[in-house]
Amino acid sequence: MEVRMKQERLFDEDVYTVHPEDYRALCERLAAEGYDFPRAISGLDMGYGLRVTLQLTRMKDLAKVTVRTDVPYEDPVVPSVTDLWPGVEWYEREAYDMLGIRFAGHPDLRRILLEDEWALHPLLKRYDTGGYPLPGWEPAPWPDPEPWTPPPPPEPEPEAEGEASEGGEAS
Amino acid sequence: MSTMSLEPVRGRTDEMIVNMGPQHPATHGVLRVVLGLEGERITRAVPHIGYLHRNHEKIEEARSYPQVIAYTDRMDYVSGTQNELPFVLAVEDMLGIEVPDRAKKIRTMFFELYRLASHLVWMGTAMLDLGAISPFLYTFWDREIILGIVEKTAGARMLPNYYTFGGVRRDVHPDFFKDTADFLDHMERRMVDYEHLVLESPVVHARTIGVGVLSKERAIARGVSGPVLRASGVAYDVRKAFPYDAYPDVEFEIPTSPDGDTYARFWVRFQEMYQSIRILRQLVELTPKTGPHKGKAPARIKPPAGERYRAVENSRGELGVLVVSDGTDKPYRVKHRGAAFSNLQIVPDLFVGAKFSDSIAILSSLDPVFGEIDR
Amino acid sequence: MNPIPIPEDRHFRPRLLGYDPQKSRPWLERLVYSAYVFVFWLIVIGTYAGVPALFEALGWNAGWGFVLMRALQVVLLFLLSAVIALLLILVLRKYLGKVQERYGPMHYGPAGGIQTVFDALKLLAKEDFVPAAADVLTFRLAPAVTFVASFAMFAVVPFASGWVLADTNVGLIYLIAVSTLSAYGVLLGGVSSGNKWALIGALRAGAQMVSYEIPLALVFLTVAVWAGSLSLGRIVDAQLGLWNVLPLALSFVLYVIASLAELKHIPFDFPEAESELIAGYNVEYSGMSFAFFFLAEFVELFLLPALIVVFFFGGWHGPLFGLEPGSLAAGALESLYFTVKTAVWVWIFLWIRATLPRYRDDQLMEFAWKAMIPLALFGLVLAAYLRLIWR
Amino acid sequence: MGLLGSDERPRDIILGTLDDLINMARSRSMWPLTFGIACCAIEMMATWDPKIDADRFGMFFRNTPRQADVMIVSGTVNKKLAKRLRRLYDQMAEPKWVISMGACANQGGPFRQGYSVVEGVDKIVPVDVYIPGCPPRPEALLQALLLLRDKIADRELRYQKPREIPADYDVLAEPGKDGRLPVL
Repeated sequence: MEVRMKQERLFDEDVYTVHPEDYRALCERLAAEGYDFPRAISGLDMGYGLRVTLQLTRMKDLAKVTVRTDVPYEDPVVPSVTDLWPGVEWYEREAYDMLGIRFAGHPDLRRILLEDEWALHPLLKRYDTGGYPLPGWEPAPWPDPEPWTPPPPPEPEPEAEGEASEGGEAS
Repeated sequence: MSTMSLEPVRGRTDEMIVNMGPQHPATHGVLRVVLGLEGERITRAVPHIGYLHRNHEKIEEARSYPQVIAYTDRMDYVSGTQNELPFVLAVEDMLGIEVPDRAKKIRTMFFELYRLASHLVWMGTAMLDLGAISPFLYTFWDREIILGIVEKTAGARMLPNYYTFGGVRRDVHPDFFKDTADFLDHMERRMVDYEHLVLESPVVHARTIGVGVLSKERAIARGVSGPVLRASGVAYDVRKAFPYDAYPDVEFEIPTSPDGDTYARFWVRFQEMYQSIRILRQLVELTPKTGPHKGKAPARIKPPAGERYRAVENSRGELGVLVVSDGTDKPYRVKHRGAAFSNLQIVPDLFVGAKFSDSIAILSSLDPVFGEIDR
Repeated sequence: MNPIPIPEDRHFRPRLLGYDPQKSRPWLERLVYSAYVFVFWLIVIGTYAGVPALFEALGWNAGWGFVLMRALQVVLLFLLSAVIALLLILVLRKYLGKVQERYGPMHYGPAGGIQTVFDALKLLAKEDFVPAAADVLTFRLAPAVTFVASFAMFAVVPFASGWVLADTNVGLIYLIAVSTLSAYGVLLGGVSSGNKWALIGALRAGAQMVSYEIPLALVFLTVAVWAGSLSLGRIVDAQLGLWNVLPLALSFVLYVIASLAELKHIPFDFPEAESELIAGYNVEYSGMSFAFFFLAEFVELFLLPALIVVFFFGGWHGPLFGLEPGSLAAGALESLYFTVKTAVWVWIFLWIRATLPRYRDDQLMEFAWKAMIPLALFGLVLAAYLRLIWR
Repeated sequence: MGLLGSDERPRDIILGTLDDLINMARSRSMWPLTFGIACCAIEMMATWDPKIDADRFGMFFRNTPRQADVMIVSGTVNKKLAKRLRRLYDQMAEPKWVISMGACANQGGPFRQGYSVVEGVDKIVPVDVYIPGCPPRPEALLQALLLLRDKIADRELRYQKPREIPADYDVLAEPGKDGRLPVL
């Protein structure tokens, strides 16, 4: 299946930015490619919407990959990948707890850190640290979609090399 | 489904729902596990966390970069400076700060000292969970020595807030290397006693061998890392896989065990302590006694917009941090990847089918720390 | 507020890692413990020699006078059990401190000598709590049952020749009956608390007792076969030439293991299992009710080693240095021998407690049914055979 | 706490002496509850290690609240935990005391501005002794325990009750609900 995505190289990992509709397809492809170790799923409030960042490692050759997808505030639904990597189960629950991102297909999506009765998703930028709504906060307009590039053929990555020098390039 | 919330099953009288924690002596803090017990056998287990949720990630968004370091300290509070390192490394990467060689080595020494301290606390509390009182006191006495060494240099015992961007906050105390060498001599003698008390004890064998077996594939798929993963036979260690600081300069091995049971997790932690002693011995020799302890860092830390994930191998596994910067002096988002958080996910897998007493041994072999799990 | 008294050798000095935990006034500690043991000894002498002598002098040694004498002796024995508990708790804490490279109680009283008195006073004045879910009558009764069952074992334990409340010829059967009763207290207390942890602890206690009473009873039987009597006094007398520990070595080992389980002592402390069941069967008990469980535990910690001495180590036997047997001086010396032998065994039990982790309960049950009962039976047959060919 | 539940200091010479004796025993046999919360819990354990050894003063941990006298609140109390903490406090048998250990338990500490942190455990339970520090050293906890000992043994101080705590759990409510704004 054709996956529309943008690929870039950031330090020592491949970063794929993908449309939420294709997120699941890309994850299946990565699982088939042997990315077996789920590092984390992070939720992030981008100001215009919510971003889910999935980070994976391949134990065989220690290749690292990051998958990002953006969803709007109104309907933050992302397909769950717990069946591919059971280790993201609590991370998805945490992202739901903190940001309200709903993972379709998650076996047990409920709050993990806060109490079940809470209505607050505290890591949203429209709350201050005390959990109170910021006055006058409005979401930013959704950025212009960049042209999707066709996916490159997957190639085995070399071992991670000296990161300090790569860090130097970025500054 | 074992992960669903636990409701008593209607008409089922042979199952007892027991609530373990948050105040329970063996939950290493404030874990709460709701257990379905059939006699002594666990039929269902649902862990509940969040009793120590301190909104780290939200508060760190409102603090400047140097202030965040003090907050990261309080995550895995047993292993002190280890938590600061991923954040410091990520920001250094984004800013391109060069770290002097000596600073790297000092950082690594503190890192390994705290690994020893953390494993000592683990050993004491694990043996306490198994019912032996004395090892707890022995390990805490040794830990006091480590904290004394740290305190002389950093000024605080547990949460020293010692690392900074480009190195460490201040130069080490003149006695540091001598004290460390003395401590290592002492520790090597003590390790013999600990082996007798823990690894060679027939009671420990009876309680841990073959209990809570975690297969290799399951461990990887569950995102488990650290000693728990290595006890299942996977030689994944961030220190070797993605080396940082002075780890490329020292020789050490990654102990692994193919068994994956509770005893293997005990054994791997023991071998890690030996490796830590070995690393520290090399670093006491290798580290220059004088020289810069800090590289050039900008007075105002303002990383360019972008994001960076860095991970270190702390006492519990891969401790990562994803720093997202928007170009201001405060991080836009700091996401911590807690090793204990991932490791604790396997609690339902390992608990179901085990005896109630086994669950205590299994939990202590996972060594959770709730500052990092709940954040 | 005075500055915190931290002993000199506790300050951090990396070069000085060796230190002596008992450096501070060891003579005082020895004096305090000697004083406790002396009080213990005096009470023993008073109970078994003083009171009968007094009643003899008054001429009250028949009819109601005899009943009164026994009642007075029981009151003195209750005092004795309190002294035992106070002393043993203190010794346990000091000994744990010594094993664990620290001091233990040392600031209240000479060398911490009245620490446990303070503990007892505090428990006396603490709120005695009955949970709403508890069965009040059973909940109140359980500590008393446990304590009385332990205390009743005193009746047949001989401290010296003739120094025993009731040297009945069914002493062993009485012991089996009474020691089983203490399991009832634990069971009732755990079940009536209305707490799930207590319930688990009680069920564990029940299962453990059922498993361990059988090898224990078989060992009793072995000893009875060897001595040819069920009376404890006769059993001790039969060991005049040779202590039972040599011919009955197998039964002796089994008896030590079984009494560890009977005591609910590490490595078999499943009913209490501090790190698993929080406090096990006594999780809902506070104040004096809890103190009675505590008292019963430590009285048993004295009595079961005492029974080891009676059955296998010749009881009160020891060199009398020409003293006339049956006189007061000989009795005092014999009770001292008995106390010293018991103290050695208490120390071994405390040593085990300070060193070992805890087994899992089903492992113990398995061990009891699959190993100990066959071995105990074998020991019984062996003893019978040896007695046939030897005596 | 007076003799046998009364809150008045007995004026009788005999009862007064008995009261002094009982409270002396209470002050010298304080058994803390095994309840570690966060970073301070490690230092709390270190207070019982061979270096400090609070067992010298007759203190050892009891796991069940029924048998404990002192609750050491060792760490950050968040709103989820606070209800359980109050419940544990209610389960403890009288007389009972609370030590607030560390900045978090005193007033929220570095996490004070957070949405889920209770700004001081004294909003939940009455506190007898506060210890500053993040985390306090074991010596500080030992000093707090000795201060509490002196407080219990003191004739006047022991009848000074800590501030009463309202029984409602308003401080535990979720922030921002119903448009409520922070009260500063």
